[in-house]
Amino acid sequence: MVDLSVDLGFLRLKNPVLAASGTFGYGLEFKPFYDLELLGGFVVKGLYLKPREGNKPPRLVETPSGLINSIGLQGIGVEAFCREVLPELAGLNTAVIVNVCGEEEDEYARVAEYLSRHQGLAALELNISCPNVREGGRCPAQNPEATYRTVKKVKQVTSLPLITKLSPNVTDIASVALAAEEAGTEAISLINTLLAMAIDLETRKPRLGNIMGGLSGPAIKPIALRMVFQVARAVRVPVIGMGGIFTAEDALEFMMAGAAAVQVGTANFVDPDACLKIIRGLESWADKHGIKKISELSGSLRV
Amino acid sequence: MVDLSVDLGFLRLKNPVLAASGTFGYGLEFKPFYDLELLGGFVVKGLYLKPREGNKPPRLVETPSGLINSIGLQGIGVEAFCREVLPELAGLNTAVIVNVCGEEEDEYARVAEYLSRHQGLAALELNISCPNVREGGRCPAQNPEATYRTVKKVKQVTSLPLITKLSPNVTDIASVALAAEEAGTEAISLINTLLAMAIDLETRKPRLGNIMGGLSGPAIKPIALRMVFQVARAVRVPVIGMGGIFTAEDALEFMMAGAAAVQVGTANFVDPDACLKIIRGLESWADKHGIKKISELSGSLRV
Amino acid sequence: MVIDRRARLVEVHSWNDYFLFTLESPEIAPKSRPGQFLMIRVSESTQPLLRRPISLHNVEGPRLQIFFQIAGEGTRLLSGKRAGDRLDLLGPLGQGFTIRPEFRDKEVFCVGGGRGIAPLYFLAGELLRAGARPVIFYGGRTAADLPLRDRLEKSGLEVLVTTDDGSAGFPGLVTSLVAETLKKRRPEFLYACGPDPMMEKLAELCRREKLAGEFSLEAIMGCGFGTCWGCVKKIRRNGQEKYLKVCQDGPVFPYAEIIWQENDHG
Amino acid sequence: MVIDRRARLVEVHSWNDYFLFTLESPEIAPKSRPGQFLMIRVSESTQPLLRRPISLHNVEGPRLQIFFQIAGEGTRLLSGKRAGDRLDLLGPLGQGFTIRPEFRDKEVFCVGGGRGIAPLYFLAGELLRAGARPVIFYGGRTAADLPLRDRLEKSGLEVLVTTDDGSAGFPGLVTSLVAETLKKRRPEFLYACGPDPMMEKLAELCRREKLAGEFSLEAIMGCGFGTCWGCVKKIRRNGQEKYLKVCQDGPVFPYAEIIWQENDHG
Ligand SMILES: Cc1cc2nc3c(=O)[nH]c(=O)nc-3n(C[C@H](O)[C@H](O)[C@H](O)COP(=O)(O)OP(=O)(O)OC[C@H]3O[C@@H](n4cnc5c(N)ncnc54)[C@H](O)[C@@H]3O)c2cc1C
Ligand SMILES: Cc1cc2nc3c(=O)[nH]c(=O)nc-3n(C[C@H](O)[C@H](O)[C@H](O)COP(=O)(O)OP(=O)(O)OC[C@H]3O[C@@H](n4cnc5c(N)ncnc54)[C@H](O)[C@@H]3O)c2cc1C
Ligand SMILES: Cc1cc2nc3c(=O)[nH]c(=O)nc-3n(C[C@H](O)[C@H](O)[C@H](O)COP(=O)(O)O)c2cc1C
Ligand SMILES: Cc1cc2nc3c(=O)[nH]c(=O)nc-3n(C[C@H](O)[C@H](O)[C@H](O)COP(=O)(O)O)c2cc1C
Ligand code: FES
Ligand code: FES
Repeated sequence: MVDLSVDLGFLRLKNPVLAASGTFGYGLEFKPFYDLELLGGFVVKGLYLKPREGNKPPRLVETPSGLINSIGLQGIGVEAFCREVLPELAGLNTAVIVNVCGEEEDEYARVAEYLSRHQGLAALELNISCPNVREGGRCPAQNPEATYRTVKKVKQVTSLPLITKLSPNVTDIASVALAAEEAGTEAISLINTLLAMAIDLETRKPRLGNIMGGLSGPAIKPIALRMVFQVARAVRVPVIGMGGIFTAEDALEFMMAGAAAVQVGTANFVDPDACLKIIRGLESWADKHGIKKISELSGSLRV
Repeated sequence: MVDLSVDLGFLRLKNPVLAASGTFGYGLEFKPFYDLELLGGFVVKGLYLKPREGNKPPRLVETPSGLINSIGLQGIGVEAFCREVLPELAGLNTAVIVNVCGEEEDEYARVAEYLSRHQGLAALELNISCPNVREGGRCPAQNPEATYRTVKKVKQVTSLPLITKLSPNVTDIASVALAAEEAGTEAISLINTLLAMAIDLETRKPRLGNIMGGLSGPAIKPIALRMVFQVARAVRVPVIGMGGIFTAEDALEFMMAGAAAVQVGTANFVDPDACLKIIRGLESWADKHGIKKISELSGSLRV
Repeated sequence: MVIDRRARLVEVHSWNDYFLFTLESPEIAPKSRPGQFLMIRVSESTQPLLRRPISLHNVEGPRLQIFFQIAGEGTRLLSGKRAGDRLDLLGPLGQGFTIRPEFRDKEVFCVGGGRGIAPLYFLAGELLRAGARPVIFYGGRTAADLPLRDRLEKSGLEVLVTTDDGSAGFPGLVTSLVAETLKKRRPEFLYACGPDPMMEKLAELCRREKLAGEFSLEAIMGCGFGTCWGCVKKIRRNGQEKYLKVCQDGPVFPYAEIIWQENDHG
Repeated sequence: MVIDRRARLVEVHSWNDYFLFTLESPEIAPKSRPGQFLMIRVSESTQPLLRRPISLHNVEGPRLQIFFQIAGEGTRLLSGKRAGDRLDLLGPLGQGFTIRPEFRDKEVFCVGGGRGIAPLYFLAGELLRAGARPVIFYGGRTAADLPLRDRLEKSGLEVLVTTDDGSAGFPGLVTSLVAETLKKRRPEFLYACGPDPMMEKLAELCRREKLAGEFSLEAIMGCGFGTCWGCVKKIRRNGQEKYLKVCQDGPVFPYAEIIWQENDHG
């Protein structure tokens, strides 16, 4: 039987499969489907300091093998989260990670600081890459300097390990990853969604209330895989790959490209137990191929 | 009956549908399927000064609703083209456009100059956005300055109208479009393919001989549409939109987002008469919706 | 909330682009209440990607029924399933309709437009069981859009039918017939499911007549079980206007809570 | 080269994951030659996106046959078609096998590995018509991988069968049987279609024996009609090594022209 555990240095995961932020609610939604402790971990939905309304609906549109969303980080805010949700998650024997958001650089730090005062979190994931909250889909991760500054600020106020989540809407993803690394991030996760759009011909209006949104799902997998490959070659910190992972085979591609672990997003909607199926699939693929430790596969691409 | 013609200022098209470069060979390949004069026009495959071998196979891989290619601009070179192919195209009553390539800025100018000495071309399309010929998928269209310089240089040696084709692998597509406009391009076309990758788990090798390639097809349509929307709002020159157009409805989305005309790429492989079907589909949609001139639809999105 | 990957399709009825499926799902059927729905996987490939929300049309023991109209690629794929095929269902989902003890011996109106009739058959059955007297208003564009008319009438229900083109029943919109009827009869409650414009009009009518009621909303759904925040609508609840989830807080809402925004119709 | 969007599927035979389809395509069938192929649309959605290349297995009047094995999603979808369905075909495509007048009364070897047998039935029929004496070598992993054995034998052809596991015919690789046979019999020509490693070995054998021959190559195809440059292989022709298109310049090449590169096997 393969050893599925992976060691990120700052965090040991029982297996390399994490549920991705925004697609796994606060975790509790998935309890009816399986035991959350079977996961490598999960990243809860992005949190700001205060509750947020989110964007005007419609918020979803399906595209060929993809999904555009413009949720806009509707959520309860970090205080309510720590009061109402965290106590239910804190005891779980799996890595619970919070996705940290901010309108501006200071808010990221304040959310991180607030969370650091609580027990039960394995790491923070810095969401500097959401295309749904600023004018024209812009975000700090589109700029190495802004990335550096934000990561640096957050590092100063928290001792929790930091995973910085990158945006694919950039010319040179490796340069942003390097900026985050230089600022002290413990890991890089990528990709967030690709800025996208769809139009309703009858009304001649955008299909999303917010005009643009973020594309996820199998459609973007080949782009995500390329970016993970580029980033893993550029940085020394561990890379967590995601973007269109629906099967164990998809996850293995990301690992071979250089990811130490993966996140599963949109697949959770289609199959609530997608993460579990992927974990089982990794196990059986590894056993069939005589792999002793799954972590051996990371970066094993022959180029 | 709707009037399908569109006026790009420098060029009048009988309808807004062009076949995209690299997916339509030198045009002649499609003669068995329909009369090329029914098209608004077509862009022949990218040409360098000299014949090119192209990249190592495998060169294609299918992905969910998409196709990655790493052809690498295999072709006969501009001299052989002008000698052997152009005479067969020159008399056609449709817009024949050549896709101009270059290893460096000078070569673009030399190819353009060479072509300008010949009759029968409606315009040149400057391919500064191919991800398949340089290390790491880089191209001039990833940089506003390089874009400006290349366009400027080519403008100096040709009096043919110039369409500059942009890359989606950028942080801010509008800034590149503006650079091309400032340098004097007559039109902008977008998008070229998104840099992408796929891995064969059994061999642990990239599925493409060239490691990375360009993603096209329906998977990328939502990203392409967003970029066309952004560029059309930023520039005054006409915009030619493409990326995953398979149906008349797809084409209409691009027009509403701001495209004056569209190009059809990958669809030509699946259905050799895709362009014709799309033209017919535009006609019947317009008639059903009481549209008198198809060009009214350009930029008609209500935001 | 259960995933049943192997619900057997037992029987298929169809009328043009309307389909009635009988499925065997001993895990889901017994838990289901009227107004709840399923998320159904329509394709094994990634296209279309998401499951499709479909109401529970009826439940009997281990069997459940769905009634749907072809609206696009997903429902077209679903319509291609044959008896004996296995379907992948997630359900039952959402908050159903409320049936109050005080409806006993009272008239309640159930208004369905087009495919919106789907959940009302199950609802009417439960209302009968609770001793209430459901009256079904069933509106369609033409007579061909009323495939369930027979089934409803044979169940001993009072069924008032309308068609936009007058090809069957009362000519005109179903809302007009409801308005007419309200001049003569006063129900205890009004349930509705159908296109937004129909429901918006009904809401106005109910407000004017000070009639209580619950409406079932539609929304494009990512997950169907409350995790994506994709299906929200503006709802006025406890004095606050908030985006609530149609899949989890709904799809059934007291109509007075629903904020009808023009942009939500399309 | 014609698009026939409504080729009627007349008959389906199947053996485990091997399928034999008979299709009616009066436009394509009469133009077809052995070694040519079709590009077949397997899905109406965008997934999978591309048509699939499948050889012409046989032609009779307005009818044509294809023989294929399920290899992935596309062929799996294709295998789900039923008699009466319409298929969207593009063809005939590519350069077929050459049959020379001097083969008359001579023995020619036709070597097929696995699904590579598909085009050889059509070829053998034409060879018979041209007065040649085709000998079929048919190799598979196990007896179950030789579904066409009967059909070939019933056509009066000499059929030599091999299986890797020895469950039918000569035990071992088909290339070994060819090598053995060449010790005793000398054909005029050798045709082959099958996995690259098999063909590479055969090429070596033919070179050693100074035997002329043509092999049919596979490649992932974007278009199938010469426009995408996606299907190229390195070919040595007129003293030059060039990337030629398998779809247009092939799929059949004189084996001596083919440059076997290690990286092309996967
Ligand atoms: C809770 C709920 C219960 C439903 N119950 C039934 C039912 O019992 N019977 C039935 O026939 N239909 C029902 N629907 C509607 C059904 O889900 C949609 O018709 C279906 O998802 C369309 O999918 P498609 O792929 O066929 O069409 P698509 O091509 O996806 O869409 C066709 C058109 O329908 C719109 N649309 C897509 N998804 C939805 C959606 N979820 N809600 C509303 N409009 C949508 C699209 O914008 C488009 O205009 C229900 C919807 C909800 C939310
Ligand atoms: C000219 C030609 C004629 C052919 N004739 C036949 C035939 O008569 N009968 C038959 O069963 N098969 C034939 N093939 C092979 C057939 O085209 C592939 O098996 C099929 O395209 C695989 O598609 P899929 O979606 O089922 O599998 P996929 O999931 O696309 O692929 C499954 C596996 O097959 C490989 N593959 C995909 N496409 C091709 C391809 N075009 N060529 C080779 N390998 C591929 C993939 O890399 C993967 O490893 C032919 C191929 C060519 C090029
Ligand atoms: C509905 C939805 C909501 C999301 N919300 C968040 C979020 O709150 N924070 C975040 O960092 N990423 C968010 N994402 C992005 C995902 O975490 C992930 O990066 C992206 O969807 C790509 O992975 P996938 O293709 O597996 O979904 C969201 C994605 C979706 C589809
Ligand atoms: C096989 C292939 C070859 C291509 N070759 C070229 C080329 O030579 N020059 C160019 O500018 N674009 C080339 N492209 C890009 C297309 O012209 C187009 O920009 C892109 O494919 C997006 O459109 P689509 O999704 O409709 O294919 C090529 C695309 C494909 C799929
Ligand atoms: S559909 Fe996902 S929250 Fe309602
Ligand atoms: S498959 Fe397109 S050129 Fe051969």
